[in-house]
Amino acid sequence: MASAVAELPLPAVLRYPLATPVGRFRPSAEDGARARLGDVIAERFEAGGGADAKPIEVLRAAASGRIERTPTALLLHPDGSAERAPPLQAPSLVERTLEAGIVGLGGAGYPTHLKLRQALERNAHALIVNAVECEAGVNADRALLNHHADDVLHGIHAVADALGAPRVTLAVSAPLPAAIDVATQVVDGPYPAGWERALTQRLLGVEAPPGGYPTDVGVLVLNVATVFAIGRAWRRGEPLTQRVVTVGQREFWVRIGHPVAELPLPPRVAIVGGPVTGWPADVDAAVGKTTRAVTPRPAVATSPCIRCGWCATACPQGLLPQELWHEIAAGRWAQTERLRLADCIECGACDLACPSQLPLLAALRHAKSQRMEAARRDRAANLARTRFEARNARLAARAEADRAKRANRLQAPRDWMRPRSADAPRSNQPDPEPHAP
Amino acid sequence: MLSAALVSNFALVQFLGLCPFMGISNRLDTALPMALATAFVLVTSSVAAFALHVQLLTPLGLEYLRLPAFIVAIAAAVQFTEAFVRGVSPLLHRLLGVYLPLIASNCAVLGVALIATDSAANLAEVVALALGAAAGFALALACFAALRERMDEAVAPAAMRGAPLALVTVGIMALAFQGLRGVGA
Amino acid sequence: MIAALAMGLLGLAIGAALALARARFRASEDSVVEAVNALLPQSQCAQCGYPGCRPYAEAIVGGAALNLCPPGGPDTAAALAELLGRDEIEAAVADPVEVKAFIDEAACIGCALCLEACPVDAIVGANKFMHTVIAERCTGCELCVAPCPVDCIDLVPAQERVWQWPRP
Amino acid sequence: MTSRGVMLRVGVALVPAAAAATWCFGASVLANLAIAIAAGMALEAAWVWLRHRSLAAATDGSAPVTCALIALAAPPSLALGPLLFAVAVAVLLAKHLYGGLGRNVFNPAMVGYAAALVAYPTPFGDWDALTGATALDAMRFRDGATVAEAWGNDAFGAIGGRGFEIVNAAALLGGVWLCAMRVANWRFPAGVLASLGACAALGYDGGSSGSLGSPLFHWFAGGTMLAAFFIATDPVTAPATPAAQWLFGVLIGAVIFVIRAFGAWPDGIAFAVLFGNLAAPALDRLCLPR
Repeated sequence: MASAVAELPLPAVLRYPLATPVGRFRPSAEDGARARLGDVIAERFEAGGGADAKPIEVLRAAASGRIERTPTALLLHPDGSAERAPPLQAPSLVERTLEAGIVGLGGAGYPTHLKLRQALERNAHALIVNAVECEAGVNADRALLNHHADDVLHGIHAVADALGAPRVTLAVSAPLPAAIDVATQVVDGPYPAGWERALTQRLLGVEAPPGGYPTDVGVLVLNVATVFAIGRAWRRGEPLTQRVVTVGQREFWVRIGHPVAELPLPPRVAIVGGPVTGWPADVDAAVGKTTRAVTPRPAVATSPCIRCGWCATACPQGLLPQELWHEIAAGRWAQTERLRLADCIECGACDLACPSQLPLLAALRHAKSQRMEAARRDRAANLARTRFEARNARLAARAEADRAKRANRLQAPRDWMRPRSADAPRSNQPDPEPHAP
Repeated sequence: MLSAALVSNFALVQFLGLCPFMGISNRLDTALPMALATAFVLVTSSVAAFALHVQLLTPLGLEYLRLPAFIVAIAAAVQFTEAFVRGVSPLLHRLLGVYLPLIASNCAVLGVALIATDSAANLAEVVALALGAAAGFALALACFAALRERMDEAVAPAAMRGAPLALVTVGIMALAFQGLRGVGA
Repeated sequence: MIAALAMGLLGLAIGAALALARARFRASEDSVVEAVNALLPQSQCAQCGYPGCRPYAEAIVGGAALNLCPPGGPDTAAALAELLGRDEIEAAVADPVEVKAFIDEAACIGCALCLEACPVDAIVGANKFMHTVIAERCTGCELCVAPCPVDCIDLVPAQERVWQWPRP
Repeated sequence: MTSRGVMLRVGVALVPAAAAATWCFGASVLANLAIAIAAGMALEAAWVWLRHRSLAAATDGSAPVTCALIALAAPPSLALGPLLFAVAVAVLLAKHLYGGLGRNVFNPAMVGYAAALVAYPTPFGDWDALTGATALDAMRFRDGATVAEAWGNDAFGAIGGRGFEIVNAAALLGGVWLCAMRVANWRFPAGVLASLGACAALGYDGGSSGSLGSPLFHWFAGGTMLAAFFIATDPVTAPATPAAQWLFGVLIGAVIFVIRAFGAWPDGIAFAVLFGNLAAPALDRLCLPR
């Protein structure tokens, strides 16, 4: 089946914001330089990495054109040329995945090469390809299986070969119309059935440790779009520059960096992401690697929280979103910690359950990012404090040593001028010890 | 003892000692130590007052000195508590501020001491009465502080924020305690 | 007579007991200073007017204003007010702009004056050698800027801030 | 489902109890219901209008539910004054002074009911124009008669009070439906009924003159089912952690029993629920892991 997923026309400008939820990109392309389709234009490093750190994610141009650098984003003005960067070369799958700029396309955005490496280190025995659409109305994963099953299979084989011979399972939310050469399991259930922890538990009966990931128990879970991108990168040497996105009701091939404002949607009502986990688009928002959908924003009228607790029933982590909502509003951070705010996986199940239509997910996300920033500032303060105290101790020791030396210097000539006997008093005087009672 | 704790709760039924009740109940983490401090003073001072009354004042025929003697005993208990809190947690001492020495003027304390010497026959009864009163006061204070944390004053009418709404809340709590009227009678 | 004697003795006994208790629980403000210091950003920038974060913490415990810490910003002021149970912060504090020192290495003459000035040893280098700032350790305190004889140190916006989701 | 949908379902679940009460106690129940609901909605609309708030705050359906609960908990012969007093206290003092829906810390219906009960004690004991006393009163003030002897009194029916047992059964029906719909949390009624039953069982010795009534009697007397399924389940004023929810129910059940057995009021549900409310936040704090 040829590409039945339509491709959106090239926009006037592609936009790559530098600050993203997973971290900050450092531009590697100069202002005004020309980039070819597939050239590396920005890199992301591990937080706190030094100057010689290796990138953990690369961003590649989705078209050929001129680069413009702004303080907050890289802009690419396409010139319509079809020139491409040379195909990817890295010989190992892990390296190739990094080279292609592939991250968890299901939404997490975690660099896939890191996940692959962890799976290899732990001799993962199972691979789950996750095509369980989490949110109603988002069909990007399904479109890939329907129209690009061959490349998905290539990706599956590439990963399976790298792992040895894992047990491969393709998890889908509804039976596929055409058979595919992989063990397929239909996973239905209340949202968020496609959460990788829940999926591992359900398909293989193993549970990731609290705070850990399925890779910790030897299970590699990859989103189907990620697997597809791996297939493309491994088989054809193509980097990740576009993805299938549900725009409104339909699926399109959209270039990474496509401005949300130029998508075929009514203006200024878009939310980036699915109807549940999405967030209202800024004027300058763009489709990113993890954007699975851009959806019209439903008009909602909220009413006050009545603490009905439905969000708590819906929460897959067993949190109490209603209590968190109130404690966040009151700014009682110690309480949010007791309520395990950091354990929220941002699935938005609470939003779906809330009879008052409250933006619980947005509040939780906001509070989580605030707490993470506060924790970072605390760490920085602690580092500065220990260094400051160490420096003070060093300066004090040096001052003490200087004083001692100066005192010595003042004393030395006197010693020298003294008669010899005084020079070594200890050897001349009898040891006092034997006379002690 | 249960009667002292609930049926004739000092704060909510007899409306004694409302000053710390209103003043220190903004936050649960300061209200709890305050409740404990008050409870401690209540118990020690009523025991001390009872001992003074039986061992010193009555044998010497000085019952008319009861009030000053009790007040001295209470003041001493408060001073001791203050020194203790300051030594254990200077931060807490700072947070409780003026309310800590103010326990001395908490009429619930003198009230319990007086009631104890009037009605109790022996030390065990005094201890039971004081423990009951202390537990009742501490429980009411803890519940009230937690309630105030749950209230979102920002959405209340401007005129009601702060003390007015707190007083309404105390009133409704007192209404609940009215329900126990007749119990134990 | 007996009355006065009894009350006097009572007072004396209680006074003695209390003196003993006070001696036993010696008051120390150190833990309060520590708690306050733990909330300060430790940039050691002295912009508060005290020679470092701990001196400011001591001053706060002694009654100084809570709004003197620019690197901490309103969050720090609020946290201090919460800790100490103070109701109001003297005046609004501006949101902090996090910066890092950056040495223009082409202009640096290797005088080592900034090394001396840095309170957290975040600058590496030696006499006659070019210096550079270890960004991770820099607190953006600005103390290295004034001593530089060739003005080769700039403060650039820091990039460490964690992604912030907007308030709904 | 929206908040309004929640309130609508609570209202539907109250229909059996209202119908049973009308059948047992006469049409004045319906009149009380209508008056209370109309007055409550009018008061709320006036408050919202005077404070220049959106009218949506007066149409969320919570006021009619509150007022219906007051009307069903109050005796049918209640005069207009006490009824309107209860409604006004509930809607204005207990709800809107705290900032409206979701912000109150006490169940408005029970604040109104308890306030009216304390202000007008006599008319609230007067449930039945014929006997003048309820089964709960008859059980308490029976001058040393055994339970079996007291049962000869007109106030008693088959298991609870005459009429009350039918109303309670109807409320139980609606309440179970509410729990099945997940509108009400089953832990609250389970806690209340278990605790009330356990207390009653402890105080019941098979029916001697000192006995305080069997668990079955207490379940089906007074406003037990109304309190357990419709009032204690008000999530706004109840705890959120499961353990605290159990404790909350148990506390309410125990206080109901203590007031019924030893107290001076016709029934204990209102005070018991207020006790639960005032302890709810503290219970939540207690039950959260450190």
